Amino acid sequence: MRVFQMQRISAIALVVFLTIHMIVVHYPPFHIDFDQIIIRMADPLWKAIDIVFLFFVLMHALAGAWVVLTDVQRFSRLKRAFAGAAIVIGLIAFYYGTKTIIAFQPPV
Amino acid sequence: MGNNSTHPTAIVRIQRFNPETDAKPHMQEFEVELKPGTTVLDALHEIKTHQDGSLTFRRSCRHAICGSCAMHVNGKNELVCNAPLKERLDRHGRITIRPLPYLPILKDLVVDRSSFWEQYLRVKPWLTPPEDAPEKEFRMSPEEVAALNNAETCIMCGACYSSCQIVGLTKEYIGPHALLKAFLRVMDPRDSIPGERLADLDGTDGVYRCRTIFNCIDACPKNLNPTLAIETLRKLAQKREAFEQARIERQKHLDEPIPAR
Amino acid sequence: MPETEIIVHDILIVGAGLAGSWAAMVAAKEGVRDVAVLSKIHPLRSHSGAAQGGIAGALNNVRPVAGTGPDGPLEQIPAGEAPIDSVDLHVFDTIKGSDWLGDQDAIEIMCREAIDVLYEYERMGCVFSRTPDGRIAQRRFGGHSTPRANYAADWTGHVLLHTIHEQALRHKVKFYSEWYCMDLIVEDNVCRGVVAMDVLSGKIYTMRAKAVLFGTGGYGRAYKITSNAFANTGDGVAIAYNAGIPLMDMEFVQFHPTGLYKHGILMSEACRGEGGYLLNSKNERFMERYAKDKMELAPRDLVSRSEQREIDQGRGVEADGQGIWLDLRHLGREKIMQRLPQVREIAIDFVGVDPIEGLVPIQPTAHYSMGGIAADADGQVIADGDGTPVVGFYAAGEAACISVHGANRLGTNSLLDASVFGRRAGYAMARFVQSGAALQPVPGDPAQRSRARVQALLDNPGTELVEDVAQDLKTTMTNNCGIFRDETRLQQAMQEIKALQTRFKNARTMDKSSRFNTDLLATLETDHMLTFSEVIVAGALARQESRGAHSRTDFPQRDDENWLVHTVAHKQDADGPRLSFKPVTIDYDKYPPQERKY
Amino acid sequence: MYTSSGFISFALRRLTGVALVVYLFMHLWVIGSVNAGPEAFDARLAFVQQPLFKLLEVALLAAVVYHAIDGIRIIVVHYTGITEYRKSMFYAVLAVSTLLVIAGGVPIIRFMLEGK
Ligand SMILES: Cc1cc2nc3c(=O)[nH]c(=O)nc-3n(C[C@H](O)[C@H](O)[C@H](O)COP(=O)(O)OP(=O)(O)OC[C@H]3O[C@@H](n4cnc5c(N)ncnc54)[C@H](O)[C@@H]3O)c2cc1C
Ligand code: HEM
Ligand code: SF4
Ligand code: F3S
Ligand code: FES
Repeated sequence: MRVFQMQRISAIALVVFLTIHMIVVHYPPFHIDFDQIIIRMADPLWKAIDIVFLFFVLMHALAGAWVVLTDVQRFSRLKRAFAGAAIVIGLIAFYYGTKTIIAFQPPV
Repeated sequence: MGNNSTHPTAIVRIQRFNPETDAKPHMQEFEVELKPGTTVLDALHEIKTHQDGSLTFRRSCRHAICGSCAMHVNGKNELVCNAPLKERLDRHGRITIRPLPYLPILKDLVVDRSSFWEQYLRVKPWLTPPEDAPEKEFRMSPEEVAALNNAETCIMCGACYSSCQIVGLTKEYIGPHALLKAFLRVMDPRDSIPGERLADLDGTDGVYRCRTIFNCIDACPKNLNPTLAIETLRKLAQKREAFEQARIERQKHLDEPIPAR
Repeated sequence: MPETEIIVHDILIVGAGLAGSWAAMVAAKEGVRDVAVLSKIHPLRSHSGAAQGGIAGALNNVRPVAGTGPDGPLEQIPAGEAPIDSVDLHVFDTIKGSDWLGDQDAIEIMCREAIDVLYEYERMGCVFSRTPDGRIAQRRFGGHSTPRANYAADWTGHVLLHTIHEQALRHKVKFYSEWYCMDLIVEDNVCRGVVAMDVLSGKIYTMRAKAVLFGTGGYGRAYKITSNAFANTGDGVAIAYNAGIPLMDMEFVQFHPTGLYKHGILMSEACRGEGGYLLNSKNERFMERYAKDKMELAPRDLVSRSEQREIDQGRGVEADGQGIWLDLRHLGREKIMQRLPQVREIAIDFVGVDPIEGLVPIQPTAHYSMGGIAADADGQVIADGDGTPVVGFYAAGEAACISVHGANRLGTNSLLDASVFGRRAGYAMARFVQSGAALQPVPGDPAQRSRARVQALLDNPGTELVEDVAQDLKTTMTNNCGIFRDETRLQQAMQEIKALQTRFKNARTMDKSSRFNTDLLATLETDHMLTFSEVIVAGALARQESRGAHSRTDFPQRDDENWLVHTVAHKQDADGPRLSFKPVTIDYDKYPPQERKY
Repeated sequence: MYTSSGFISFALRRLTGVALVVYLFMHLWVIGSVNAGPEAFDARLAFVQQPLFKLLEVALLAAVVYHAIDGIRIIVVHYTGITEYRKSMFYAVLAVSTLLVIAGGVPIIRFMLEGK
């Protein structure tokens, strides 16, 4: 099924993106503030990378959540509803996240 | 068999439950003599025939071929008929026997395997041979036969099925035993509906429901490997058309001798 | 218990081994829509699945390599080259194996249809081992003059049973799994159905059908050392006998030469087929003394007797001198791993010996019941020595005595017997039902009788344990009605059985519940064993000769003049069975009786 | 309950997966405050940079690391069909994850203890 493939492909993508993300963003583990982040985020390449990352992580997370829920027999009848919900949440989160990424503008 | 022999004894802890009379399962301890060569099944038999006839369990062949006697011994699923009692005792000379987990208990160590058999039926366990059969046998190479070995000796004991936590979560999952059976049929050059089978297995209850927990391999008394079969089916499901085509090609030569190499 | 509940089917089959499943599958395939099978254990647990070695059939796929003699290594017969095997040869081997007690017409049918049945198995998905060019692989087996045991490694019975069960499911046969048949309803020589208990609920039902088949398997459990499963308690045989159906040739019980020491679990004959040796405590291949030509590959009865002689003469092995060594070491790791993997596992699990490195202790083990419910080659059960049919009642497999094995069965012939005659019975029943057989009325309430029987057993406050009675029966059967028999021992066996029948009346069933009461089943099974054991002993007492598996030390010769007959046992109310005798079907021109020498 | 290395690995993988999903949405919410301007952003960021949250960050790191490495194990099994080494692979996953978590965790804790 597609969900399985989505899960596996996004997992492989995450290996790359998450590693970069962890190293660059969460390390060095100093105090982070807006100014530091904004410098990196000004670069359109970083914006692009982050948007792709966001896409995969949402795909992986929502597919994963769907899998966890539908593994429970009691919820199996809600399979489709959950899938719908996942898509909606995914779209909203992706929109919101992308907006955020774009919103990082260096102070004028 | 003398009762005053010098053999040490083993303490057998058994989970008892009769849904008609008991509110919930409880543990009961029995003591049996530990003679050389005693199996866990021998111990159960000794208890049943001489101590408490109401102790209920399934068994028949007593040499690991009929699949009746799978139980949960010291936290693991296995056949009790070929399990040496001595090797199953802990430091205090105790062994704990429970029914197969994740299945409804009918009485004591007897579980309801209905879902197990339903899933078995669901994969259409029978071979569907091509329309026109040859006069004699279909020809299969020894290699083609060897490829089926991983599934051929499955005795449908349920040890794998009831060790899988996904089965514990949902009985809609086809389960390792039935997927192994499906693998047997899909891989058999004589089967003419591998495409249909793969399509059936492709759903959310099929090969993709397996979370690669591996308990099924550990539990299998026949040393079979359902996980590998499931991974194989997953890959075949993705190139279903090509596989089907190859099968059609192969079946054109089913009544011809395998060429010598 | 609740009032009568009645279940109706067109065809009802008791027993889901090869015999029962074939019959059901064929009948369903022939278009009988309502075919049901009941089995006291799940169908796939049936003992047919334990068969290891192979199934006979003259397919002519392999031969000994030219110039290496009859025992040389095997190769596939190249396309177009002359066959070495034939149906006639198979027939002859079987007749000779049977010590001329087998009915030759039935044997001929079995050997002829073997080929068809084997190809049908193959086409239904049975995964046989293969020759390099893709044909079904064959090996040698005791008493067969050519390699004609068709096999799937050493789990032949397993693959056959699973294949046929799957095909029965495919043809929509209904299975009642874990239902215990308790009684057969026959009146005026017409079968009307059975009475059976749903083991889970303990409820007892009358099950009506136009045709009933018994494929309930063998009765090796009446012996202490046996290769048979716990389930092989000969229920069907006893139930039929109690319903007035005669049993035939019950005194012929086969002992297999290679049961695992103390356990009785079978080390397949393939061990010897693949070239294993038997050694006594002096490390001699003692078969030299008993069957110079065939050595270890002589038929089972002969090898078992030879072993017993060695044991009796003090050349046995193990602490109590009751064992014999099976030596497989010279076959080498590769051959053992490839051809005998299961055998190796069993030896390691139960006696802690890896046959690749060590000697495996074995002893003769009660293995196969040649006798059973008398039936013709269509599985039609007969009511008397004249062949009067019991309308609507069929039997096949080990429970039946169609008499293809006579006084001694050849290895691999019984899977064949169960398959061929199960299949034929399936066709016969389909014909019977489709030619307009009607559901026959059931007189009274037969289930009530069974309910009363169960209630009486449960209420019995007795002081005996059922298991002790059963154990004593097995001991006396082994000691006094085993490999070697004589008047004194048999008389003693008879007395002890009578005493045990009395003791049984005072035996207590410990579990009093109705739900899944396996203790109650054990009591019923013991009752059944006490019933047919008496018939075995009565037959053995009467038959004053030695033939096949029946070996009387006081009558060591075969006596064709007086005893070339089948023993037919009818139930009488008191005093054990009434015996009559029935001639053997022999084609004196083609297969006249000869001395049986190997 | 059927405990086994297979079950433990699965349970951990699933638990960490779910925890990560929860974290992901929190994370989005925190970062999202940039839309409301730098002040709001810094406020929320400060909130999640209290010592307690730094400890949680170690937990987060452990979760990500374990989940990722075990996930890779599962993917490797899928593509290679190697099942014989299932147990050793699981222990290797635990070992590697522990090492990585220590390597990444120590600086965080040091930072937390020493303040900024
Ligand atoms: C260890 C071993 C190895 C063997 N190896 C070979 C071999 O290599 N080659 C060969 O040809 N033969 C072999 N045999 C013999 C052969 O397996 C059997 O003779 C044959 O399988 C019998 O088949 P069946 O269908 O008659 O009975 P079974 O397979 O025994 O089936 C009996 C059926 O009857 C049912 N039943 C019995 N009583 C009742 C009741 N009261 N109510 C409901 N159901 C009941 C049982 O549940 C079961 O389903 C071997 C036998 C043994 C013991
Ligand atoms: C490098 C990073 C990651 C890798 C390699 C990875 C790998 C995997 C794999 C292979 C699975 C499938 C398990 C299965 O099918 O049984 C999975 C499941 C899952 N993942 Fe990840 N993952 C990663 C990061 C994440 C992240 C960041 C999240 C959360 C936001 C996450 C959430 C989940 C969830 C919820 C599941 C489902 C859990 C389950 O089925 O048990 N994963 N992951
Ligand atoms: S795969 Fe193994 S454990 Fe599972 S049912 Fe078959 S024999 Fe039993
Ligand atoms: S235990 Fe279950 S999840 Fe898969 S690997 Fe085996 S079927
Ligand atoms: S009793 Fe048959 S498998 Fe254990």
